[in-house]
Parts: sequence; C-alpha cells; structure tokens
Amino acid sequence: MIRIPNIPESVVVKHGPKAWPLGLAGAGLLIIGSLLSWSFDPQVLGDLSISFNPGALQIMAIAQSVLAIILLLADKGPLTSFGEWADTALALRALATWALLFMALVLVAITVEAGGLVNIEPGGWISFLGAVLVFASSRLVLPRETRDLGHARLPDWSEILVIVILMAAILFGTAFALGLTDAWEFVLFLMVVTGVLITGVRAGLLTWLGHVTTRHKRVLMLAAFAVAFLFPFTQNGSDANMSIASQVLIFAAAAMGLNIVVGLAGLLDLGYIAFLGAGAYVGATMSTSAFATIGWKPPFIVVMLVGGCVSATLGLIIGAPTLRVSGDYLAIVTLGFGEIFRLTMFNLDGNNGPNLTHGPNGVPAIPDLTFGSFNFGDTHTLLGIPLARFSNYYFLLLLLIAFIILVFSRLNNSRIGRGWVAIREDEKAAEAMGVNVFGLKILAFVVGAFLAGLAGTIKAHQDVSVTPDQYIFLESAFLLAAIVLGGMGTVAGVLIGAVILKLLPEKLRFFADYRLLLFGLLLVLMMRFRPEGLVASRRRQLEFHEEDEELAVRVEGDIAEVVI
Amino acid sequence: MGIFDQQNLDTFVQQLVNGLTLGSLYALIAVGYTVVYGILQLINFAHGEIFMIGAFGALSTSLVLFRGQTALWVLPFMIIGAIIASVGTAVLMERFAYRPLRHAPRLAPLITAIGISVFLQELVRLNYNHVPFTSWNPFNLPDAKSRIPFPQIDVVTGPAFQIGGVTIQRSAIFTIGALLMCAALLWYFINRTKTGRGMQAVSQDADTARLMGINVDRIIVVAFAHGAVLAGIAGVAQGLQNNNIDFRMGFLAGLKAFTAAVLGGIGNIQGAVVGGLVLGVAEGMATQYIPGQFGGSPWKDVWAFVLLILVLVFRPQGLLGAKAVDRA
Amino acid sequence: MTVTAEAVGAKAPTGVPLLQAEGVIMRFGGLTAVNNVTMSVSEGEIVGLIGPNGAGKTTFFNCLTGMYKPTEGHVRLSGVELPPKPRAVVKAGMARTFQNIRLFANMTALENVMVGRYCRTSSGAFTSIVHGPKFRREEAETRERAQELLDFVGLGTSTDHLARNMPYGNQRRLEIARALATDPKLILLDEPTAGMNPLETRQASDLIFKIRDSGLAVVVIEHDMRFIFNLCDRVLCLVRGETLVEGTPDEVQSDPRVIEAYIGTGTDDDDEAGDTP
Amino acid sequence: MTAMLEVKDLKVAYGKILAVKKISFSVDEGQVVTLIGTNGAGKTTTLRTISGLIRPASGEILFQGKRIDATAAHEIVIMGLAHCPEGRKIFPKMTVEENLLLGAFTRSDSGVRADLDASYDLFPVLGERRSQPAGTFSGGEQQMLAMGRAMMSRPKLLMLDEPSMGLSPLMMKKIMQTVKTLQSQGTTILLVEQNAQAALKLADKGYVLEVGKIVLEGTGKDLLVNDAVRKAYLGED
Repeated sequence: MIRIPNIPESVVVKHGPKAWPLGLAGAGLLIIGSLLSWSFDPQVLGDLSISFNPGALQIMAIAQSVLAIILLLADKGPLTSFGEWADTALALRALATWALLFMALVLVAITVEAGGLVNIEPGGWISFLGAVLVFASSRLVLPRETRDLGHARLPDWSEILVIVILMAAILFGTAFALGLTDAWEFVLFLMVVTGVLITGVRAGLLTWLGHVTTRHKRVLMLAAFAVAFLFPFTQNGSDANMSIASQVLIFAAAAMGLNIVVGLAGLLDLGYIAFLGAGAYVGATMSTSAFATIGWKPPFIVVMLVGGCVSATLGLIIGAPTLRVSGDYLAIVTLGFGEIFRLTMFNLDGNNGPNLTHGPNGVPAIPDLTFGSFNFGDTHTLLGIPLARFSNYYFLLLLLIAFIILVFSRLNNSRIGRGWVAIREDEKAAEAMGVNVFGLKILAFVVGAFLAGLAGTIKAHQDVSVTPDQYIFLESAFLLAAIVLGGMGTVAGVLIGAVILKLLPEKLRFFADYRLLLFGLLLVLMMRFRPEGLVASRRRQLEFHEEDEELAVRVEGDIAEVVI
Repeated sequence: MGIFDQQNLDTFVQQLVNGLTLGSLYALIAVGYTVVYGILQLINFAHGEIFMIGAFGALSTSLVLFRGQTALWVLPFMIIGAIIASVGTAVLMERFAYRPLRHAPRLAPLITAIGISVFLQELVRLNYNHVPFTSWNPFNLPDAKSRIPFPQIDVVTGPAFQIGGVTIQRSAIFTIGALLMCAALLWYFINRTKTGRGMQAVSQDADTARLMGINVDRIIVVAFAHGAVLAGIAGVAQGLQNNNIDFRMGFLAGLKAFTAAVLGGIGNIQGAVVGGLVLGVAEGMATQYIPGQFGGSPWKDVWAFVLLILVLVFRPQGLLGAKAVDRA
Repeated sequence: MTVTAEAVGAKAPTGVPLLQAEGVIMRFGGLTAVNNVTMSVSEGEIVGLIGPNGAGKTTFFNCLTGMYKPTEGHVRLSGVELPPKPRAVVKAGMARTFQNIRLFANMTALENVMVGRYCRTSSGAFTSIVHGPKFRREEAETRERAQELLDFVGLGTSTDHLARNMPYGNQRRLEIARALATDPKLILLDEPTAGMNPLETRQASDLIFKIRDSGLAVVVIEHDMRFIFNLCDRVLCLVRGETLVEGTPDEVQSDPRVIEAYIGTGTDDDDEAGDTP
Repeated sequence: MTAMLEVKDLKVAYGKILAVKKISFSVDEGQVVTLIGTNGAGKTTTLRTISGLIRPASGEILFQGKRIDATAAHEIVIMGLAHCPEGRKIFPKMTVEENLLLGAFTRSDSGVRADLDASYDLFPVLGERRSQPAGTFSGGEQQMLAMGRAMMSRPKLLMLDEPSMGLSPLMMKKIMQTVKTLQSQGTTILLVEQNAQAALKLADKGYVLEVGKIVLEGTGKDLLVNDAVRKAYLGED
C-alpha cells in the first residue's frame, strides 16, 4: 500500500477551504486535457493523438475525474447526503493518488514507446497538471464523521439494481480489458481498476456491497451467470478472447473441484491435476481420433461419465491413505500419486507397457464434439452475432461450472459440510462426536475427482490433443494457487483466482518469461500478508488468524448468517 | 548357471555400488529436510532448490575465479562457493519467508515453500547469466535455460577404477566420502556441543527452550544452515557425477531425498542417512531386477514414488523412528 | 453445601448394568497405563473416577470410548461388546467430553451441537445436493434439537456465538451439549470443572444432576474432592493404573489407602509438619 | 527494600482483545508473591509476558530496576529470572540429567555440577532416576523436575505457573513445601495458582486477578480471611 505522509495540521486548517475549488478545477483540467491530444505519435498506446476523439486511456482518465467530482460533490455540495454515509475524504485520497500515478505512468509510457519526452502533446501535460491538483486537494480535505455504511439498507429493488449495474460494469469492463491489445494499456487499465477498488474500500462501499450481495445471493448468482452467458456476444465473433475464456473456465472448473478437497475438507492435494488428466485421457482415448486406443465409442455424455468415474476411482485410491496419513504427509502422498500418474501416462507407449497413451507424443487430432447435428467446431449465429468454436465450448463449460457450483455450495451447507468443518477444526474431536472422518475425506476426494474428470473430457476435445506434459506438478500448484489467491472455500474467490492466474499471463505477453517467477513470489507474499485469499470465507479467515480475537468477534454475526 | 556365479555377483555388487552412490547423494540432501522438520515441523519443500543453487554456486566459483581450471586444489574452493550460495539462500529464505509464518496454520508454510521453490528455479533459469533486467554478463556465464556442463576435476572425475567386474567412478568415492564425513561431523555437533543440545531442546518444545535461555531464532537459522551446507556439498557431488547441472535438478532430487528422510524417520538425523542409502540401493536394484515391461529405468521413478507412498502410509515414523507414545 | 442429590430430587440408581468394563489393560510399549481395571455403571448412576495425575484415568476413558484399543479386556454397553472405534461407540450410545476443551472453535455454538447430531442423521451427498425431502426434514430436526440442547445446558441465548468467543465456563457447557446431541445413554465427563471457580463448579454439578435426571448415566473424572463426593453415587480411585478402592463417597473418603496415596494425611492446616525432602 | 520485579500498567493483547488490562504489581526480594484467579483471568499471560514469550501492548516491566519488556526471552533468563511454565513442559525424550543441564544452558561456570547435586538433594526421586527419560514420569515427578530445572539457572526470581495443577492433594502439599524451602534458601518467588488456599497460605503478598484486572491485593493472611476471596475462590459460603 502506498503511504504518503500526512500534511501538517496547521497547513490543512489554513488551506482547507481551498481544497474543494482546487479539486474541482483539477478534475476539470484532467477532463479537458483528456479531450485534447496526448501524444504526437499515433502509433503508441492505441491512438492518443487526435483531439476530441479520446482513446482508451483518455476515457479511463475521464472516468477517474468524473469519480473524483462525484466524491467532491459528496463532500460539499448537492451529494452531501451520500457523503454522510461514505468516507469521502479517505476515498478521494486513494483515488487521487492512483489517478496521479496513472497519469505519471501514461507519460512515462508515451516517452518510452514513442522515444522521448518531446512526444507528449500539451493535452498530456494539462491532464497531468489536473491530476496533480486533484491530488493536492485530496490531501487538504478533512475526514469527517460518517455513519456506518455497512448497515445501510436500501429498498430491495434498488439493491438489486446495484447488483445488476455492478455485474454490467464487470461485463463491459472485462470485454473492454480483453479488447486492449497493448500491454501498457492493459496494465494501466488494471491500475485504474485497482485504484477504483481501493477507493471503494476506503469509502466503505465495498463492505456495503458485500452485505448487499449476501442479502441477495440468488440475484447475484443469476446476474453473474447472465453476465457470463452474455460475454461471448460482446466479442463480435472473434474467437481469440473466447479461446482464453474457455481455458479460464476449464481451469476454474478444476480449481473449484479442488476447492472441495482443500477448501472444504481441508486436505491439501498436490496431485490434483492427475484427475483432470485422467478425464482428458478418457476423453481422448475414447474419441474418434485416429490415435485413440479404445475401440468403444459411446455418445459423449457417456464418455463424460466414464471420465468422471475413472477419475473418481483414482480419487478413491488417492484418498485411501487418508485413513492413516494426514497433514503434510498427505500432501506429499498426493504429490507422489500425481507424479506416478504423469510418469505412467508417459510410459504407456507400447514399449514400456501396453500402448494406451502413445507416451510422450500423446493423443493428437481429437475431433470436435458433436451433439446431434450441432458441431462444436462450426460457427453458429445467434441474434445476428456469430459464435465460433471456442464460444461453443465456453457455453458447455459454463453449464459444467454451474453444476460444480451447485454441488459445491449444497454440500457445503449440509450435514456433510458441517462434518468437513468439524474435521478441519479438530479431527479427533470430530471422530469422538460420531463424525465419519474417513468417509467424509474420501467423499471429498471422490467428488472433487469426479468433477475434474468431467472437465477433463471436455478439455481433451477443446485442446485437440492430450499429452503427459500438460499434467505436471506445476499445474497442480497453479490450481492450488488459484484457490489460495482467490480464497479457500468460496466460489467467488476461486473464480477470481482462476481468472487472475490464467488471464494475466495471456494478456501480458511481455512478462511471459517472468510469469513463473512472479507466480512464485505471489504465493509467498500471499501467505505472508493475506493467507486467507482475496475473497475469504469467514471461517477460513478465522482459521488463518487463530490469535486474532478481535476478528473473531467482528465476523461472528457473518458466520451465523451463513448457517441460516 | 547358479545364482551366485561371478557375473551375477558382479552385477549385484555393481548395482549395490551405484545404489550407495545415489543413496549418499539422497542422504546428504535428506539431512536438510530432517533437521528443519525436527525443529519446526516444517517440510521445507524448497530444500531441493537449495541443493540446485549449491551446484550453481560451485559452477560460478569455478568459472569466475578459476576460469574452469581442473586442478584438484580448485575443488575445495568450489565446495566453499557452493556452501556460500546454498547457506545464503537458505538463511534468507528462513528470514523472509518462513519466520513470519512461525505461528501460521500449517498450510501456509507449505504453500510458501512451493512458491519459493518455483521462484528460485525461475530466478536461476532467467537470471543466471546476466544481471536482472539487463543483458550485462560480466563473467560470460552460460545460459541456464538448458543443461550446463559442470567443470571436471582431474583427480575426482578421471577414469574409473575397475575392481574385478565392478566399475567404481571416482566421483562416487567423493560422494560417499563426503557423506561419511558430514554425517560424523553432524553427529558430533548435535550430541556433543551446547548448540547441538539446544537444537534438541528446541525440537521438543520451542517455548520452553526459550525459558532455558536458548535463542530459538538462532537455533532455527543454524538448522537451516546445516541442511544447506550438506545440500551444497551434494550439489557439487551431483555435478561431478553427471557432468552437467540444470535449474530443474532440485525438484526430483529433493522429492527423493524427502522420501529418504521419511523412510529413515523424519526428524532423525541418523535416519536420514540410513533412509537415503536404503532408497538409493532400492532404486538401483529395482532398475536391475524388476522384470518385464514395468521394470527398467523408465519406471524407476514410479517405483520410488510407490515406495514413498507405502512408507508414508504404513510406516510414517520411518525405519528408525519409534512410534510416539501418547500418554494420558 | 447446598446442592445434594436429594435437593434436586435424584432418582435412586435402578441397578441395571449399562456399561461394563472388564479387566481393561492398556500398555504403551513397556509402560502399563491402565492395569486390569473393572468398572460397571448402572442406568441413572453417577460414577466418579479419581486419582492422581498419571493414574491412567484419561487413558481409561480413551479405552472406553474407542480412542485406544485396549491391550486386553472388554467394554460392553447394554451387554453388547463395543468395537474400538470412537464413531461406533458414539453410535452405540456413549459420548464424552475432553479434559482440555476440544470444541470446534470457529463454529458457532449451534453448529457445534449440530455436528453432534451427525451420527443420528444419514442424509448422503446425493440428497444433500438435490435438497431431497429427507435432507430438508433432517436439517430442520437437527437444528431444532440442537437449539433444545443449548437451552437445556443454559446456552439458549448464545446460539450464534463462535465457540472460541465464549467464556470458559460456557465452553464446558457447550461441550456437554454437543455430547448430549449424540443421544447417548451414558456420558463421560473428563474434568468438567477444571479451572472453574466454586460458583461455576456448583452450577456444573447442578447440570450433571439435571442430565442424570433426564435418564442418562454419568461417569466423571475430577480432582475436586468436594465436587466428586457431593455428586457421585459411587467413586473409583485409580492409582498407577490400578483400582485402589471402589465404593460410596463416604467409604472412599475415609479409606486409609486413599488417604495415604492420594488425599494425604492431616487437615488442610498443616504445612509445617511433613516430609520436606 | 527495593522491588526485585515491578510491573507497571501492563497491557497484553491477543489481536486487539486485551487479555491483561493494565495491571501493576511488584515482588520484593526474598518474598513469595502469588497471583490467584480463575481460568482466563490472565495469570499465565502475565507470566509469559514477564519472561518475554509474549510482547506487551503497553506498560513497563522492571527486573532489578532494568526494563525487560522488550528484551528477548533468552536474555531475560541470563539476567536471573526463571520461569517454570504451566503444565511442566519438561523435555520428554531427554533424561532427567539432560533436562537439568538444559536448565543451566546459559551458564558456563564450574558450579553446574554442584547445583546438579543440589537438585538431587532437594528432590531425591530425580537423583534415583537421573538417566531415565523424563516423559515416563508422573505429573508430580515432572513438576519436581521442572522446578529443579528452573533452579539450575541460579535464578534470583523464580516464577511458578500452576505447580499444583492436576496433582493429587498429597503431591500438591509436597510441592508447596518445596516452594517454602526455596524461599528459605534465598530465592524470590512469584507463584501463580488456581488453588487459592494453598497459595495464599505461604504467600507474603497476594493479588487477585479477574478477567485481566487486579481486583484485590493484600498480604496472604489478609486475603485468606477476606470475605470476597472466601466466597469466590475458597468456595465457602
């Protein structure tokens, strides 16, 4: 977090009254500057060289200044009633800091990309000056007493409207972000998003949103699915982003299955990718590929079930040692199983054992799925918008994810889920209270494996080929990281984690080489500073902060809420 | 043709020697897992990387200071270089990644360890031959993205000895010798010095050890450092044996060494040595004697993992560990 | 002392044997922690287990509840031999609490008790996922019964409190409620008043009488002599893993062997005399 | 008489919840001072803070006039303050003698051997079983070992946390007698007990803790006859 030393009180008191006009002027300058040209060179950062035709970055700058104006007006002016609830001063400080950073980085980017400071047009400087003024004003705004926004309630319809608007913002934000092809633009966009999020946190809005979404869980789920469903329609038939999106979904599906094992049952599985692999190999070897080694070619739905069951059987085998092994040792056992799976797939090439998998070459040329006359490889047009191959897989995977979420949350909120929490808390005591510890652990492995197996069969067709090197330990670590990053035991967390871990590397090609390095660092830093993940399950948060009594008191109500 | 004819016996002894060599390497690394686990109950999953970095430390010393000379006197300097690199990494890792997690739930350090492991591998892969974010390579070091030849030392890597039908590589003698010496020194340290006794106390109850006036933080650093010294030496041994090293070498070796540590009873130093040797010999024998399609070297890692799982499931206290007595 | 068995209208023990432990021996390596202990508990009876630390009381509890498999001996509940599996023992009708409270700290009071219902419900994964009728019925019943039990132990208003946030005395009560949720015929309490002040201790004995009056048999481990002799119908004194004396509180209290090995000679006021080593 | 240990306005927090809420007390040289109170009153937390295992949120701890609230635990031991922890915490896999020698970890003088013999004199049971692993001992024997071990650092002040916990009444009396013996040999003692009766009887001074606060203080004799104490801690009506 960026900390800027506070300005001495005397200065604030003396110049405080100037903060408001100063801020408005700054925001105005920022907007005016953004409408002018920023750069002489039309080739860099999209095109920022034409006045009154703002490019993506200029739109972001304008959005930030509009937000700043809203906050200023809430502090003093027509929106003060809103200002009574939200901590506008802190929010403005956060926003202004990030906006200034944004503008500074934009100028740096232009300088670097176009080769020299001379490439910045006056518009750029005007916007920068505006950002500086907003920043200065934000330092002079005095915080004031606010009511607790966390407990504010609006009429139901308007709360639902908020959710819908939020989801729409996510939809268009994502589509917008994916449309950015320039890495600088993408990074700057992420900066804006971060800035806005922090502004929301500072204003107390995010906490409030959290409460709103728990009050309207169903609406949230529906809206989220609607957004996910609508996403392909924003892509205008382009399949490039849909390819990434369907990769993200496969990854998310597997991560969600793993989350049952790790997040709910509390068992660390370091070989989980093997379950996805088992499904994929079933899908591949039972496909109509010329290299498929199994003669039986049932309809795909049967293949899916077979894949799920083969995986589940493996889950049963891998879960069996939990009868005697737990904790770190279990993690190592699962790691061992994962490696055995990969090596076995690698070896079953006809020379070292029967030919099942074609060894390191794998099973290539897996044909696209067909349901009746619907071929997943073809482009279909719906509502005038062409939906190509990856869109088709995307919709199928969306169905699968919906199913996985259903399984996950229903199990979590049942007798079985309670049993899992009890095992996580104190295994011996759970056993002594009559909880079937071994059975529940096995169940977690089997259900998790089954779901991954289903996903795997689809993955085989989507990827066209299946090879052992797709199922190395690192992939298991990635899945685990998605859970850790997003938040153990929560659906939203894992989805966010999966998106971050799969999307960022795809969009940020320039750091492709440093991807793994940063990934390793990220894991270490997460464990150090926020081990419960970005969207933490309340209970998991407590488990990671055993000694924080205050937190326990604070979240008590939330946990009770989840129960009922 | 009897079972004990000369050729069979030679093959057997040959595999035994190979197994002991491999086992010594495992044992050297395994001690690091065991010492740290004994004190912190932490599986330092990144220990394999310490071993890898040791090998790179030795390589760098040789290339930078001695321009790849092959005289025997270079070897001690290479070992020192390896130890500096591995101990430095281990101590930094303890200080900045593990120490803040001392009271965190067990999942946190394990995931941290995975993170460190990936981070260190990538650090070496990307930045070995140049200063980060530049292409400046003052010592003209080789690119670490693929295998790098390891400098050969005349006396230690020269022609093999031939005793009857059995071939003994000189590097094997180096490895086994290194293990024997390290094990003896370590045994002396743990059982005969004050710091060693402090280590034992911390491993049983850290808070109470504090109340005895033992500086627990220091003891933990010492434990990490000890493991790293042995891993660094193992890195040199591995380089001399295989003639090359690469940034991935820590993963499998680390996993095998961990198996060895568990096999011997994790937390128990003699156990790590015995476990390493047993695992090495078992692997050698499996390569030779498991018949049919599932034998031979393609499957040897599979059998090692099967052994790991069997040990964890059926004898988690290891070969030398006694079952913990749970008193009321 | 205000609370006595009579005061809360105790029923006399019916004399039907409920729990029979015969010749239980538990050895760890060369160490014999429990040596040939025999104990029987009748319906509606409160039996106390006393003895110095390390006498094997908790180990004996662990043998009864299937946490340890006794080296030798039998444990029968209502005449049926109990297998050495905690889960089976709970199912058969014997529940316990722990010496060092072992609640599910990050669950609410209600959830803790609901976990206790686990062995009396049977909704599987499938019905849980489809929210079948059985699932709905069992969930509602579980919740209702759990709330009843919280009311019973006097925690009716702490339903949504996290176990870790509750005061120590309430945690002990919650542990008892959780054990009761398994519908036991017999409940084993391991030092239920450890760390309590005299007032809380009295409340604890009231609760135990109340449990007995609801038809359960109770076995209690305690160090507090006053508590145990006031509460129990019968007392066993274990020393070094063996039964030293068994009898009514009065008999045990005045037994010279117990005084010598456990209580010590003299009144509370001597500390000048004695055998300073 | 100067205070050997002085605790001023001590606050200790877990997260942001205070376990010890601004307490002050002192222990004079040669005295036995006791802190009594029920579970959760903050007694153990107080001792662990004094010996440096926990850092205080605020307040001062002075030992022989020097501030030790920011000093590392192992350095506090060297200064002459020993802490015999709750639940004994002997090293179970080590022998009696090894345990005792660890007690003298901070010392390098030649008197260790003599002190070892002194421990065996004080607790003959330990002498008889000096080469047995301590984990096989009974609770009372372990308590003796823990006390002997703490004495091996030649402390000026010995803090005992619940020495009577889980012991038979008989063994408890023995332990309390030992406390008196140690005092007569010149060790200052800070005793934390739940067994108020036994503790107050031998204490020169006593403090009563309730949920993190000192609610009463006085000489041991005064507290023994104090009405509130009799009701709440001695179980008398």
